[in-house]
Amino acid sequence: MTTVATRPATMAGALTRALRDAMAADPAVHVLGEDVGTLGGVFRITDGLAKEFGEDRCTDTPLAEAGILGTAVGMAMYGLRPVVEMQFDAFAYPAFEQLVSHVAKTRNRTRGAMSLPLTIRVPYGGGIGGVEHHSDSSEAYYLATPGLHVVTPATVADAYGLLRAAIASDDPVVFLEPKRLYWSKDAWNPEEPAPVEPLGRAVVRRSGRSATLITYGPSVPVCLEAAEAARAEGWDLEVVDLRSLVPFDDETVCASVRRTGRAIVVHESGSFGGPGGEIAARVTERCFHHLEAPVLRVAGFDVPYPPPMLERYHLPGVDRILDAVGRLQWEAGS
Amino acid sequence: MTTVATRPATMAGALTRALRDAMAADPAVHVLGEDVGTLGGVFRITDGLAKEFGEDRCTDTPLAEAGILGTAVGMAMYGLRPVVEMQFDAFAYPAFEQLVSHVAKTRNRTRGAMSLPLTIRVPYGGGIGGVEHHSDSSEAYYLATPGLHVVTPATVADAYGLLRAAIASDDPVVFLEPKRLYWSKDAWNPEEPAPVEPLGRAVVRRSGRSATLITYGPSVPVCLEAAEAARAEGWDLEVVDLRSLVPFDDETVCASVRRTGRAIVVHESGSFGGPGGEIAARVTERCFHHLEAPVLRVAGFDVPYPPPMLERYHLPGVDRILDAVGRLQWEAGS
Amino acid sequence: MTVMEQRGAYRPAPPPAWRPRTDPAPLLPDPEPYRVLGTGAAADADPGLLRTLYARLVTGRRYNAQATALTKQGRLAVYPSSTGQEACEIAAALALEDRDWLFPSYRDTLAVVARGVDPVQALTLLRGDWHTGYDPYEHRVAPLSTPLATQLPHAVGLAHAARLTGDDVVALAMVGDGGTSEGDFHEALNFAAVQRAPVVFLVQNNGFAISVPLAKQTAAPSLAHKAVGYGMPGRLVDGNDAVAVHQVLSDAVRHARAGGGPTLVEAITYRIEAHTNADDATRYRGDEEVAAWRRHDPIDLLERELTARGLLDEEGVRAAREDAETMAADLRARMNQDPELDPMDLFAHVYAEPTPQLLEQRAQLRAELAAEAEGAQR
Amino acid sequence: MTVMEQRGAYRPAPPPAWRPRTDPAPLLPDPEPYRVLGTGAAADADPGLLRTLYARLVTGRRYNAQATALTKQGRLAVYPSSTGQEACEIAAALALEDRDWLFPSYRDTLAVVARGVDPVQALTLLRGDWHTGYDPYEHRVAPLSTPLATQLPHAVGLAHAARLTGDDVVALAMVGDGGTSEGDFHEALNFAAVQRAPVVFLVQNNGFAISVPLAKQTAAPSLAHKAVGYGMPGRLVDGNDAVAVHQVLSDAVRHARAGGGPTLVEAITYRIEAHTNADDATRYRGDEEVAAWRRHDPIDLLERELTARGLLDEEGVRAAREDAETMAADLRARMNQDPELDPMDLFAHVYAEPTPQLLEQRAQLRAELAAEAEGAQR
Ligand SMILES: Cc1ncc(C[n+]2csc(CCOP(=O)(O)OP(=O)(O)O)c2C)c(N)n1
Ligand SMILES: Cc1ncc(C[n+]2csc(CCOP(=O)(O)OP(=O)(O)O)c2C)c(N)n1
Ligand SMILES: [Mg+2]
Ligand SMILES: [Mg+2]
Repeated sequence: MTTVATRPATMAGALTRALRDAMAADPAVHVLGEDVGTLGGVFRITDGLAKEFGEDRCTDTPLAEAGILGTAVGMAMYGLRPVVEMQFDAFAYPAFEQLVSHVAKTRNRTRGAMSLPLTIRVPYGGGIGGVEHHSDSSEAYYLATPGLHVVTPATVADAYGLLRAAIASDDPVVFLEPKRLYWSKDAWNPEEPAPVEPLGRAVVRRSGRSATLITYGPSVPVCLEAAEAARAEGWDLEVVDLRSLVPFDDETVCASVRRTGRAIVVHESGSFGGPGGEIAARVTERCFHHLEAPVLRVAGFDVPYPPPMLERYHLPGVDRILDAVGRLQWEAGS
Repeated sequence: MTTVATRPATMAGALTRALRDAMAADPAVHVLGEDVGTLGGVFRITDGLAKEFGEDRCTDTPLAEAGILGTAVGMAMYGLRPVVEMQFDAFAYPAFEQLVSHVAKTRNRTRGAMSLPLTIRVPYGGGIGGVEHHSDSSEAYYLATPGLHVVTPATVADAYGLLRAAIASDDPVVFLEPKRLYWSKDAWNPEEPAPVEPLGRAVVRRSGRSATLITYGPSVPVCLEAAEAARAEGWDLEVVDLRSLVPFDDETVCASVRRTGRAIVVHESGSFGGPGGEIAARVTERCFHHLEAPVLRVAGFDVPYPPPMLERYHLPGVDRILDAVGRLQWEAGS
Repeated sequence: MTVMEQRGAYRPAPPPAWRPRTDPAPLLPDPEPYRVLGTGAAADADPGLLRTLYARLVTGRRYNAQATALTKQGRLAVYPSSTGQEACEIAAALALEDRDWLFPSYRDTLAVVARGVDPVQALTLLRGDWHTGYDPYEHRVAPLSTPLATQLPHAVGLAHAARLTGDDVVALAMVGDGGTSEGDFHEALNFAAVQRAPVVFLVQNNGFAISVPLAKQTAAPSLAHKAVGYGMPGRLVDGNDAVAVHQVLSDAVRHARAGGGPTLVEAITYRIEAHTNADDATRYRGDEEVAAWRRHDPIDLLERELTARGLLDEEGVRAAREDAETMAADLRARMNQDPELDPMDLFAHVYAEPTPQLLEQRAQLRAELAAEAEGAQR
Repeated sequence: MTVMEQRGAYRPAPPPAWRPRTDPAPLLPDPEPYRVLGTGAAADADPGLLRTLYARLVTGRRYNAQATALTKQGRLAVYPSSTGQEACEIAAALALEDRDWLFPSYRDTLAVVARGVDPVQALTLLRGDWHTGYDPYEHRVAPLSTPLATQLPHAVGLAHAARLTGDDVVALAMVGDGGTSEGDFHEALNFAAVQRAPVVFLVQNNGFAISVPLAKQTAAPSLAHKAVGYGMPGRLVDGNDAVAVHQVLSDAVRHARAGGGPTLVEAITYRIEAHTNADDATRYRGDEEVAAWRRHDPIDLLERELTARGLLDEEGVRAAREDAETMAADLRARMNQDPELDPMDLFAHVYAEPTPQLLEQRAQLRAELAAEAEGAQR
C-alpha cells in the first residue's frame, strides 16, 4: 500500500524515464540513433539524456539504419547495452539484414559465447495522420525471426516496466512503441515505477465471460472501448493484452479462451501473414474442444498503409470488432 | 494427346528454359544479379543467357542487393521486365527496404499509374548442407507484405509454368525456388512446355479421404512420401500443393479440408509467425464445422537455421508428419 | 559493344605492372564551390535565364510560405520547406529537357512543380491525400520519395533502361546531405558509374539532417569528394547561386547525355526554416547561423545581379511578387477544397487484379460503410 | 570532451567563406601500391619478421591445400581457399596486438588461425558443425561473417565501445573487393570516420567476386580512393608482399591506436584457386592470368628476399615445409574424427532462457529421438 499520490503521465514520459533510470543504473547502457541527442528524438523520447549523460552515452548517429544497428551489435559484443532508436517503423527496414542475420543469430552462432543485450526501439503503427512509410505495423517480420524478443506496451506503466525489462534482457529485444499512444495518459506514480518483471507475461485487462479479445499495443484501448460498447448488446468481453509477442504467453491466453469459449484477435497489422494467424492457430491447436466458434481476426486490411485521409477506414475500430463479435456463432454455442 | 515423348528434366533446367523462352518472347525481359552473366549463376539457372542474348540482357551487377533491386525498380519504371536473381535467401535481406517500401507499394503509391512488372528469384530453404545464411525459409516476410505475389514451384513443370507466369505478371512476384529440388527430375516435355496459367491456383497432388496435407515447395515431395507411408497405417492422405502463397487459393484448400475434415500444414519455415499460422487460421475460419480436429502444423523449429550436421533434425520429415497425423483425434471423429 | 565493355576497365594486372586506369585528379572537386553571381563570370550569364530564374525563385519562395501556412490551417499533413534552397530546386529542374526524368525526395516539391506538375497535385501526398498526386509519366517525375536515398537506384535503373532502349534520356536524382550516409546512396552511385548510366546526382547540402549537423554526418572534405570512390566526377557548387547551379547541372546533364556517365554534384545551401512544420529548429541551432545564411540569400543574389545589369527595376520586382501572389491565391483556394477520396480505393491499386482475399476485404468494408450510412440515416 | 567534439568538424560556413576543413591530399592513396620486397627498402626489413612471415605463409598455404583436400573427402562442407592471398591474411593478423580484435570474412580462416585460434576450431563452421567453432572472446576474433560487409559495422561498434570504455583496443575488419559495393561497407566506414573509431579496414582485392571481375564491380581509380569520401586515409599495398602488408597495416593500427581514426587499406592480390571448392573458375577466367599471378607469388617473393640476404637456405625451406606437413597431418587426423553434435542443442542458444515455445519444441524433438532410438532397437 503506497501513500505517494499517482498523477497522470504520458507513455512518452514513462519511456523517457525508463531510459534515464536504466542509464543511471548501468553505465553500460548507451542510446544511439538519428536525432536522439540534441533534439531528443523526433518524438522527444530521449529528451534530456544527452545533456544528463553526455553525447557519448546518447549519440546522434549518421543517417544509416544498418550502420546504426550494426554499430550497436559491435558495441554489445564489447559488453555495452545499446538502446537503438529507429525513427519510424518503415525506416527500420534498411537494418533488416543486420537484424535477421546478426542481431537474432549471434548468440546461436557462437553457442552462447556472445550475447547481444540490445534493445531496438521502433515507434510503430498508424492513427497519427502520418504520410506514407510513417505508419507501418511491422511486427509480423520480427515475430517470424527466432532469436528476437518482441514486446509492445499498451499502458503508461507497462511502457516503463517493459522497457526496463527489455534493456535488462541479455537478448535482443524489438521494443515496439505504439505511436498513437505516446500522448495517452494513465495515472502512474513515477516516484515508484513498476518493478522490472521478466518479459513474456500477458495480462487480462478486463474480465468477461462471453468471449476473449486477444490484442496488444495500440489496439488495447480500442478493444477496451469495444468491450464497453458490447455490454449494450449483452456481451461481456474479456480483453487480454499480450504485451509480449515473443515469448508468447500461451497460458494466460488459453486460460481465458477456455473460460469464454470464443476469441477474436485484434491488431492493426495486416491480416494475411500477420500475427493474428499465428495467434488464432495456436489458440485453436490448444483449445479446440473449448471453442464454440472459430477464432476470428479483426485487423488492418492487406493493403499498403493508406494515406491519412483514409486511415480510419483501414484501422480496426470498435464497430469492426463488434461486427466480429456478432459473427461468433452465438446460437450454435448457447 | 501428344505423341512427343517426355523425358526426365531437372527443375533447374526448366527454370533456365523459362527464362530463355521469356527473353526470346519479349525483348523487355532483362536478367540481372550477382554472377548471372558469364558464370550463369551459382546454381547455373541463367546458364547461357548472356551468351545468347548479350550482357545487356543478362547482366552481372556489382555486389549490392538493394542496388540490384532498386535498379530493377527503375528499369521496370521505364517499361522493362527485369528478372532479378538473389543469390541465396539470406542475401535478399539487404534489399528488404526496397522490396517493402517500393517494390510492393509503387503501384499503390501511384494509384496504378506505375506498375512494376518484375520478378525476384530467390533460391530458398535448406536440405543442401549449406553453411549458415544459405538455407533460410524467408517466405513469412514476403507474404506479410501486401503488393507482392509469392509463388513457389514443387515440380519441374510448375517451375517452368509459374516462372513464365511470374515474368508475364504486371505485378512484382517473389519467386521462391526450393534449392533442394533444383536437381529433382520429372518427366517433362520441354518441346511443349506448359501453357502459362494465371498465378494463384493450388493443385491437389494426391487425392485422399482421411486428412489433407497443405504444403508447398520443398515440402511437397516430403508430403507425398508421407502419404505413401501413411497407407500402411490405414490413412489415406490428400496432398495440396499451394504453388502460390499470394494470392492464396482458399477454394481448393477449403474444398479439400471440407472433404477430409482434418488438415495439417507442412513447411520448412519456422512455425511461430510462419505461413502455417495464416493457413491454419484461415482454414479454420472457413471450415470450422467440418473440422474433426484442430488444423495442425508441422514445420521447422523456431530456431536459426541449424548447421548442416543437424539440419535433418530440424527439417520436417515423414516421421514428424506421420506423428502429427496420429494426433488428429481419430477416435473423436470416427 | 555492350554497355559493360564501354567502361574504362579497372582490373589491376599483377604488381609491379599495376596502374590505376582512371586518373583521379579530374574526378576531384575544386576546393571552392563554383560561383557565378557576384563574380566577373556573371556578366556572361544570359539575361533571359537570369530573368526566368528570378521569377521562378520568387514564386518558389511564395509557394513554400503558402504551403507552410496551409499546414497551420490543417490543410497539409506536413510540409518540408525548401526556403533558402530555391536555387537548387529550380535551377536543377530547369537544367533538364522535357524527355528527362526527375527523382525527387520529400523536400523537392519546388523541383517537381518546376517540371510542370500542377502545384496542387504536387502536394497531394503531403496533404494526406493519396500517396502520389501526379501521374509520374506525364512530366517524367518519379513519386516524391520519403525513405532516404531509396530513389537513387531507381534513377540509375531508369537511366540505364533508357540507354539500353536507345533513348536519349537523362535522370536527375536529388538527395539531402543526410541521405548520403545511407547504403542506397553508395550502391546507386556505384552502379551508375559501372554502367555509365546517364544520371546526375544532386546533393543539396543544407547543413542538417533534421537536427544533426553535417559534422556528425561525415568527416569528408566535402560530400562531392565521395565521387572519386565511384570513379565519377565530383562537383561543388554554391547552391544559393542559381546561375552556378544551372551551369554545373547543365554541364553534368550534357556529360551524361553524351555517354560520359554520371556526375555527383554537391550544392552548398542552407535550410532556413525548420525541418518541417512539426520541427523546432531552435533546439539545435542558433539565430546567428540562420542570419548569416539569410545574408547569402539565393533571391537576393539574383536580384543584385539583375539590378546591377539594369535587367530589373522596382516594377519588375513588383511584377514578380504579384505573379507569386496569384499562384499562392490559386493554391490556397484549391487547397481549401476538400479532396474527395473513395474508401473503396483502398483496394484498387494493390495489384493489377485484386486477389480473392482483397475482394473479400473489399466486400467487408463495403458492408461496413453501408451499415454506417444506414446508422447515420436512422 | 566527447568523442564527437574531437573530430575535425566539417560544417561549411556560408559561401563565399566556405572552405573544406580536411585537406583531401593526404587522404588519397599513392598511385602505385606500396611494395618492399624486391625494392631497396627490403634491406631494412627485420630478419626475424621475414623469417616469421615466411614460416607462417608456408604453413598457411599448406593449410589451404589441406582444407581443400578435406572438402573432397566430405570432411568440410565448403572451403574458400586463400591460396595466393596468404600474405594479406597473415601479415595483417600479425600487425595486431593480443588485445586487439579481428573481424574476418568467410575467406579469412588463415587470419583467424594466425590470431591463435585452433586450426580445427577455425573450420567448425565450414565443416558443417556449429556456426562458430571458437569462443570469440578467447582470441578476440569475431565469428567468420558470411553476409558480405556486415561485419564491418560490428568492428566499428566494438572499436568505438572500447574507446568509450577507455581501452586501448584496435579492430581490424577484413572484406573482399566485391564486398565494398555493399551498403554496409559505406555505412561502416562513414561511422568510423565520424566517430574516429580505432578501426582498420582491409580490402583484399583479389580481382573477383566469385565470377565478377573488378571492372564490373567498380569504376573507381582504386578501391582505396573510396577513403577520401569518408575523410580517412586510403592506402594501396601490394597484397602479395607480406612485408609491405605488415608495414602498412602496422602503421594504420598505430594511427588508430593513437586516436587518429580509421584507415582504409586496399591490398592488391589474387585468388589463385576457384571461389570455393564448389566453383569452376575456368568458366570466367583464363589460365594466363592465373599464371601471371603465380609469378608474383607471396611465398616466392619472401623466399627470394630471404635467400638473397642469406637468411634462408635449402635446409630452412625444408624445415618450414616439414612444419607445415606436421600441421597438416594434425589437421587431417583431427578433422577425420567425426564431431559429436547433440541435436538437443538446436534449442540451447536461441535465447539465454528458452521460451515456453522452444521448450515445447525441445520436448517434441526429444520424443522423436526416443521413438527413433526405440525403433532402431527393435
Ligand atoms: C531511411 C530513412 N530513415 C530515416 C528517415 C527519417 N528522416 C526524414 S528526413 C530526415 C533527415 C534527412 O536529412 P537530409 O538527407 O539532409 O535531407 P533534408 O531533410 O535536409 O532535405 C530523416 C532522418 C527517412 N525518411 N528515411
Ligand atoms: C550479402 C551477401 N550477398 C551475396 C553473398 C554471396 N557471395 C558469397 S562470396 C561472394 C563474392 C564475394 O567477393 P569478394 O567480396 O570479392 O570476396 P572474395 O570471395 O573474393 O574473397 C558472394 C557474392 C553473400 N555472402 N552475402
Ligand atoms: Mg539536409
Ligand atoms: Mg574478391
